Amino acid sequence: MDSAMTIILTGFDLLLSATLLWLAWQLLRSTDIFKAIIFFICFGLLMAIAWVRMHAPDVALAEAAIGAGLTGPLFLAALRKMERKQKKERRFDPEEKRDNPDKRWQVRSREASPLMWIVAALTLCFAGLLIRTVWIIPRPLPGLAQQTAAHLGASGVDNAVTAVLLNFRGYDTMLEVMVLLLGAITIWSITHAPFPPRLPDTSPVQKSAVRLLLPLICLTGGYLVWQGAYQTGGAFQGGAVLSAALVLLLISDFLWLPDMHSLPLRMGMVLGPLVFLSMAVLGIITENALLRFPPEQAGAFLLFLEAACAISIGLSLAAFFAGGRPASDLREKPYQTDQPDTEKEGS
Amino acid sequence: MTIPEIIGLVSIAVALPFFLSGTVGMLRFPDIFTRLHALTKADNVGLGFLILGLCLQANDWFIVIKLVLIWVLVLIASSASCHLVARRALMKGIRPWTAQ
Amino acid sequence: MIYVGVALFLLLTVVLGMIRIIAGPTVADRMMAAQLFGTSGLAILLVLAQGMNMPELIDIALTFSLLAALATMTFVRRVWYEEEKNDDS
Amino acid sequence: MTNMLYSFTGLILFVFGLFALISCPHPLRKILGGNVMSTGIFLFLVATSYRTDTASIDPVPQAMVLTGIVVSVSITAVALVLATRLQQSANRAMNRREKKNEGGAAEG
Repeated sequence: MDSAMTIILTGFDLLLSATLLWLAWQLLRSTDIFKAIIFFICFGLLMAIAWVRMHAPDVALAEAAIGAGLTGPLFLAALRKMERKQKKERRFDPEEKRDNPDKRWQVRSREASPLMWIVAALTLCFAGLLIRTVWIIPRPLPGLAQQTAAHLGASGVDNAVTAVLLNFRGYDTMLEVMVLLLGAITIWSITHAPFPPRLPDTSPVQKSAVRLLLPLICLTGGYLVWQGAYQTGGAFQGGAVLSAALVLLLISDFLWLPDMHSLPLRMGMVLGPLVFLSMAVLGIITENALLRFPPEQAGAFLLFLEAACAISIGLSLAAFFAGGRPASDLREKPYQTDQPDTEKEGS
Repeated sequence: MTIPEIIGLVSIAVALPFFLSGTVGMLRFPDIFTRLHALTKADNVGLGFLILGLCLQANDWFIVIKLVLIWVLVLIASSASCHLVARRALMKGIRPWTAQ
Repeated sequence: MIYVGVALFLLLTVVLGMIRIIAGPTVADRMMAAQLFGTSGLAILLVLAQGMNMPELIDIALTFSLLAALATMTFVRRVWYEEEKNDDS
Repeated sequence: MTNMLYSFTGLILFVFGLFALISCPHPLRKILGGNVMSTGIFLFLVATSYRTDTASIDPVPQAMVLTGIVVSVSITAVALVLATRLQQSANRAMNRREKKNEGGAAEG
């Protein structure tokens, strides 16, 4: 019975890793970029299952929400922004109509063929070196499992991953929230969002589906944040689920959304880093060290911190999807040097 | 094994052909509309039987509620997105396949 | 053990379905195949939750089910909107 | 066994991603390659620290990977916006050039 279980599990692992590798190869070598994006979405789905097999449910949850959920739409939206211009460009050249949209890129890659072979050989050598290095690592590797388990009581939460993230290595997480904010600031300063064109034929089915899903998504996001203290979950997963709600709102073109002022958005995005920083400073005052919490109230502190982080993570990820500063935020007309060439939809 | 557990296993076994037929239909059916039909068989009936089976094995009401919620959510998501795809396909002028 | 076998079977159907992503022919077919994988992956997670005795996987499946519509809706609303895109792109 | 399998999978994913990052000319595919690369590293990190007994699984690599996933999605988003802007301005310049050529042809 037990050996049969091992055999089936090994078969599962083998099939899963072979499929992952095959998918990665397909997504990098397939001729069509849309196909590659679809492969990437499937890759994210299967990665979540691989994390489960590694007994890392927290990572699997983050991968399910971010890798399988959000990154695919990010790529799809970017693809559309790129392709629209290419299609317009093709109008000047009716001969090319049947060609692949990314033909330009294909041709250049074929020209660079000898160089490609050199790069491939170098990469293979590198891969061999890496595999050899991994092979000679002395096993079993030392780990921090015992130390983490020993200090779990002082951290204020029961989930070891959350304890490591927010208490033991709070610096990392603080800087990470800053990175998210920085990413959002970068995007907002690069471009303003070509705000969702109000497509003429929004289906009523979609609207009611979004209306049904939205409260449930928000509820689940909050539940995941709350649950992070003692089981799988936490600020990142909850935040990612919350951002999915915003992305759903963005893609179904609810009318009030583009007119919303960005001030609440900014406040929400800054909330997480701000709370984190003030907690850090509070730690200096009360405990004489940056980011240290009194063990008795640590649970409450961490929950507060997680809630704030989840809000700002959700808003930042949604800002990533929107891909720019909200247009309603601009005092004057958007920057228009060579607008005549671009197509303005819906206006 | 108790009777609910056996019924649960049978229900999971019933679910598997639906998943298989979803995939086979995806591969064998001639056009996008019929493929949507195959897809929803796996989504609705297959997952429904699977979740029924798992509910019978579960020993916690909270888990049962979550499982049923998952099924309802998948129903909403799959019906809405299949509707959108079919609608857009019709608008783009893709003709439904007929026997001729 | 039965559950892991069921999960293996579901994974096999996922791998089979990938032929549709390669074959196309329209972009929508590929997207719908990806959606089918979402459902199958969710089923794999649920079965593994029972088989590996990890009830927290049900939360992951819940997240999957919440986000199932996201990619397809983005696709329909954003990518597949243009008329006259050569369908076998 | 399982950890070796998955850590080598992670390594090979990393190499695939690296190769794509160098060799693919399309910006979107470069970004996809970077994503595959980072996923490979994550898989390698977690798989190498994986133990068969569930009690002694190390949470530190998992927390690091969790951080890494969020950082990589922000990098992806910024890279996508940059690539889109690049593509749009390149297309615009190309359109202008072709228009000029057409105009010249019509006059001449």
